[in-house]
Amino acid sequence: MIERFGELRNTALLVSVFVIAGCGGGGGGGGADAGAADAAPAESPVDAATAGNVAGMVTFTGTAPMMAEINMGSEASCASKHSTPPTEEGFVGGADGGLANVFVYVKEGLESLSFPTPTSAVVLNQDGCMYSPHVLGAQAGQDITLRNSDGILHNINASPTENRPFNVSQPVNMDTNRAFPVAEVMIPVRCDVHGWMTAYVGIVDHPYFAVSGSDGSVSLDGLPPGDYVIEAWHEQLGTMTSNVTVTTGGTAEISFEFTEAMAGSPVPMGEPIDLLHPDGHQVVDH
Amino acid sequence: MTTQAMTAGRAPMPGMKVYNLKLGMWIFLLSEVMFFTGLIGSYVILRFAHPEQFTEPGVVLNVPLTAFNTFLLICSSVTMVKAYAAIQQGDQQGLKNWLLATILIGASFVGVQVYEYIALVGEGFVPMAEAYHAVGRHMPHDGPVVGGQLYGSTFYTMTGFHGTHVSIGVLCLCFTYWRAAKGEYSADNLGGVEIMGLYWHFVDLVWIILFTIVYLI
Amino acid sequence: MSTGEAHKPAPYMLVWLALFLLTMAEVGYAFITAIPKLWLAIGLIVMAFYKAWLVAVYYMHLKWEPKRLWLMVSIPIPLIMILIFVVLNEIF
Amino acid sequence: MNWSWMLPPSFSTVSGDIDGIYYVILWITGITFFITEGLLFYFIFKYRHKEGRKATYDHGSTKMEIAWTMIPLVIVLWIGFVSKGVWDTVKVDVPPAGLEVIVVGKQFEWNVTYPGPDGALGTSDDFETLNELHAPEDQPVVITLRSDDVLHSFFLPEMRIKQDAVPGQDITVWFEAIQPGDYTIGCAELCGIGHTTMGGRLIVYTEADFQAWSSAQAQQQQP
Amino acid sequence: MSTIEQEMVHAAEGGHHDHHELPFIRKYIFSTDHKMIAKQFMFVSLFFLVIGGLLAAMMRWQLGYPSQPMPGGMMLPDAMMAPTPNGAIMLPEFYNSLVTMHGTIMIFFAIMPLLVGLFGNLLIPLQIGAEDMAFPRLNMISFWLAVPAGILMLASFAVEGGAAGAGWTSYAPLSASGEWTGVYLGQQLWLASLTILGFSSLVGAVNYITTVINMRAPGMTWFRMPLATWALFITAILILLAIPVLAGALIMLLFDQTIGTGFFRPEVGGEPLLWQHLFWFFGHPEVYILILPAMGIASEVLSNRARKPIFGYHSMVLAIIGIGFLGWIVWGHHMFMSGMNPLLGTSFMISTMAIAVPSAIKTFNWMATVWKGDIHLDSPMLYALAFVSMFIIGGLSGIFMASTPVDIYIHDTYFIVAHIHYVLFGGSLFAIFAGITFWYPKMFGRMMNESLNKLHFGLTIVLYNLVFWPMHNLGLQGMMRRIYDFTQYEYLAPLQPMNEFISISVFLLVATQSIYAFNFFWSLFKGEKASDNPWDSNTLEWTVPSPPPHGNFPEMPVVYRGPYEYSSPESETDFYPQTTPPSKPPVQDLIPEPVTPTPEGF
Repeated sequence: MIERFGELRNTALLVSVFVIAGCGGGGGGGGADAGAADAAPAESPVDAATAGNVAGMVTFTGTAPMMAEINMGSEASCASKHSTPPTEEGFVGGADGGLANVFVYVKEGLESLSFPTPTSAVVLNQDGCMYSPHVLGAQAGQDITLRNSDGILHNINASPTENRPFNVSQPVNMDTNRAFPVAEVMIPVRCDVHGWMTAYVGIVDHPYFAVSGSDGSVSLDGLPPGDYVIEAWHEQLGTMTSNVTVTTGGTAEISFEFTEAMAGSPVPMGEPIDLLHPDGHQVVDH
Repeated sequence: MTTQAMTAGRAPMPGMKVYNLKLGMWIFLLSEVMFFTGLIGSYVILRFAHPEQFTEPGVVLNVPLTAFNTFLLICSSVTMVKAYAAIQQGDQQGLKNWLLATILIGASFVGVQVYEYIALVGEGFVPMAEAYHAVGRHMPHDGPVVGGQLYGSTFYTMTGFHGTHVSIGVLCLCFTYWRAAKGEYSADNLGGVEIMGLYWHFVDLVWIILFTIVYLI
Repeated sequence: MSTGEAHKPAPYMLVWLALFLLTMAEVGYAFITAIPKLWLAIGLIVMAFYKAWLVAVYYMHLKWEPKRLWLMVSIPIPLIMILIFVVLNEIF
Repeated sequence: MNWSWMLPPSFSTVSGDIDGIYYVILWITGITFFITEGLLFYFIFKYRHKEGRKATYDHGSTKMEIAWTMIPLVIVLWIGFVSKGVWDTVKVDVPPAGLEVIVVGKQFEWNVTYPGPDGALGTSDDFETLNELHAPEDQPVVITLRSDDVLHSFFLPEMRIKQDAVPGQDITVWFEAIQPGDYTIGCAELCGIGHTTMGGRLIVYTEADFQAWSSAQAQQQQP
Repeated sequence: MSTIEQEMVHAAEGGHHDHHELPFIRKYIFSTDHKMIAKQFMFVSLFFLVIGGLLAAMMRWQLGYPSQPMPGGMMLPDAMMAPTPNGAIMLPEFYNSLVTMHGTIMIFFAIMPLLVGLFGNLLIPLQIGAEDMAFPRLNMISFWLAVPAGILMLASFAVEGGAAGAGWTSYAPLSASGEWTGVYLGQQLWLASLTILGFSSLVGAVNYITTVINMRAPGMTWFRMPLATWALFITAILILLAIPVLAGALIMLLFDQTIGTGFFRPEVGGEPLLWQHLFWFFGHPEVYILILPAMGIASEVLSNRARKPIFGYHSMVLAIIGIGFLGWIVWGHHMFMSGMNPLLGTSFMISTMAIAVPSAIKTFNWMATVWKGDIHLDSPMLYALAFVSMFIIGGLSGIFMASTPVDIYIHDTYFIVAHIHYVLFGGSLFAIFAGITFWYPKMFGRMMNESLNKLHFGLTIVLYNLVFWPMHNLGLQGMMRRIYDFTQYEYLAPLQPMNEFISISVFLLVATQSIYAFNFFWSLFKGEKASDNPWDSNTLEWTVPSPPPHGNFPEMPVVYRGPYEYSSPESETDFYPQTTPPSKPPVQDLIPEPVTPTPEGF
């Protein structure tokens, strides 16, 4: 549905192109999504002296699902890059119950502030026919460098619902820069040449987001004092939120405890993409 | 070509025994036939392929309203042909009156269709396949969804293109009326009125088929 | 001029009446649930095409046009039938 | 460079007939080609403009036209008649299956599902291979062809098999390999950016080897 | 008095008296003179012909030298090329766009407007003795609809995601969502552009048909019409009935793309095969739209340059009509492998085989026309003869694909690419060269340079065969079409040398065309002045000055005989114009009674 309205933007563009008979062709350049990032003032509105932090753990209780091995037989050059056979990354647990690849970000509490778009780019690397990182955060409008380190044909097919989708290919070692101007959690990214390659990109319009490490630890630094709603997103376990209060210079504790019971809850995304990709993003429960 | 006959003193080959404008309009209508064949044919095929996505008559679509609309279009056809008959007798006033009547009825047809669309969209009967959630006219709004995604797509495409044709027809009618008001037509110069009529009756004809196939079957 | 004064005035109002009545008949017929769907469809299509025929012949003056125009106008009919028939063949 | 008009070797029960028809047509068209082009050039040379020569005033001969209309008609209709037989064997009359598999095309890979030990598809012991179709020789392999996203075309050049995979449709394809070996699977319908990479391997075993392979796979892929 | 009627009178009263008073814009830009519109179509579509050729050359680079840096590739935007240390490599999505746009531009914006837009406009009124089209204003509109369509098509290269990349057939669902191709707006522009172009062709067709039916000069009975006009007439009918079906399909696909209707999207129950049926129901008549006028042109030139009546005029006409009809019942032979009901396959195979009949009639009649002729081997004749011999090859290779079992193997391989190019390039394009060269004096009042044309002909015919003949062999080796890098398949890798050979030939072939382009423009100013009838031709267009005045015929010509009375004993010269009164008084019924004037005006 939302997807459809996204498409309607194309219609608008199409019409505009009609009017100026092609001269507006360049209008395809995502112009419809401008205005998201333009409100950013020059410097960060946050006073570093008073800022506080949020830190904590993301944990999982219960029996972790087994991740199936990926058969890279059809892509020898990639298979050779992995000493041990790679497995799917839908669920990566760490030591003492830590849960990795969880996207944690400030959902509410920063509406009043606006932040400059970082000039540095974040990298989504394709190495050994795997995306690294598997879950990636970026700020709205920030450049995302899609990097092919394999030297074989990959295509990067991003299907957002709020932003303009794209599907580009990289036949050789190369970089391609793309940006999502509108905040959106999460944007699925896949490679159609290698059906197992999937990644998720979270776009928020402030710098307060993080992806939990293999031990499940996560921290958001330099938050202005105030009350926030923090959300944690996992591609198979769904989302959890918790409220925290950040005091001046203090560090607020958060902890997200995902449980087995939440497994299989639908991936919180605008459009169910599994309709066309049954093997795409589902719990592998054996 | 009369004019050429005058200058060259000879007439061209008889051809279709119908003057150019009328012949051209008929030929154009043939292509229109093929256009609507494409649309209606697709509807028929999709409906046969997915009967479950379509409903019994009157469940979702407002048949009484559109029956009235059909009646309107039939009336506009007869007024149009009356206008033509009038100018055949050289009756300028009659031509203008009947044309005006046709314009008004045609416009009201479009109006009714717009009203119908608004009502249908309100019930969730939309062309976007993924967004389709029509529950039927006599059902509570939380009732089960009837019909399927293709229903809206086909319905709006077919009736929409017919509506477009009617609207264009109304505009052309206004133009014809303007020229009639300037008294440019006469008993032996009525080509404009006749081809206008041909187009208008064709649109009526298409609606007769559409109404049956889309609303009643 | 091939139409008009050459013949007795055309029965425009009569045709209009016929069209009106047929429309009423169609609507009524379509809601008789007793009749199997197939017969409903056939009956409705027959009525619809008869109406279309009336419009074409009287309002569009085909009745008074030369035969060769009839010939030309009937060109698309076989094509329509070919297309529909073949593609339906897909489904069954 | 290979300028040959011969077809590369083929290894299925139907490929012989298909190639046969091809060679028949090749002969017919070849002969026609040389005759017509030869005559054309001969005429051009013989009747080129010479001073004082006037062309023959001739509006044609219905007899000759009927002749050179009917002869081609008979020939092509005969070709059509022969073709129908082979076409029916390949596409219409599907023999009882020696092995039943499901092949699903999706951007940009072929997923093959095998029935597993119980010989029935859709049961828990099914197992899969990616971009590889393993089959026994001398057994009709009956494939249910599907597509997940767009049109693909399942192409087995050495088996002379090609069939589009249409999303929303189950299409039955069958072939019977007559010789073990390592063959090609291709995609012959433009299916997007990675169309070119959508190749795979068809591996044909002897009956025994296939049993061994398949039970091994079934073991390996069981939870 | 109505505008159109004024135009009629203006034209009929010999518009040439005052046409120099027309302001520049009315004379050259928004002209309603069919000859000027024909020239406009010619220049625009020749421009698109060049574009299409360059696209093909780029495509061939990728095929000849798979994934090697393309010369000058660095100049192309990043959306098309992948930068590497030693140059830029073509991206697969750009290759798909090239495949799509080469086909689309060549078929819809080059060959079709050249055959129908140029020769239709130029020849129909002149050859039937009319002072202009039936609806000159509509004629102008038809051209000025085609232009924005072309601009939209080219503009799609500039938008994000690039130009359409689903093939010129744009099979759904690949074309129904950008998710599959990476092409979002470009595909929609493609659809929009073709819809507009379709309407343009439609308007033109209405005009042609009306003109031919109603405006033939006295004595120009149906069976005295030149074959070119006959072919264009049948072509117009095909356009009239086929294009609307395409338009409907295009619009439905456009809705699928933009507002999300479900016609061709299987995930909501749409039918991908429905698109193919609608497309090919248009598409096969389209194939004949692209070859029929070429046949007509070739017939004109062959008969004229062989100084001999066309062999079997009536059967030639019947063959044209027959092809026009058969074109409607064979479209399924494009879909043998598509999952269409295989029983349908057989019936479509039979109907397809039946096309051999009219094709055989035409081919053998052409050969019999030059037989015992007095062949003047000047450039139009050379092109026309090349048309015949190349059409023979294309026709014969068609039989392979018509036979369903053989098609299983060669469907969607380079064999079909070879076939379509033997028909479209070897057939249509050579006929276009013949036609342009033949009617150039009539259009511009000057002759094209003969020796340059012969040079161009010689190089083109050789290089052309070096390009497309080996494609048969590639197809037989199983190389599929529309493939970005065939070396990905090891069984195709050995074909690289042959592909390289083809690519080099293509580059030379494209370069060769500059000879014709130069000759074309050079002759505009420097070519020798042409007489009214440089080819000693019989048909009406040669009875008027070159170039003909506005209004064509100072007074309406009267036709006494068929168009191909060459070397007739009744005439002392070896030609016998249609308008020359017979030595003995004409049979009365050949000249029609003047019909009573019918009401005119709008």
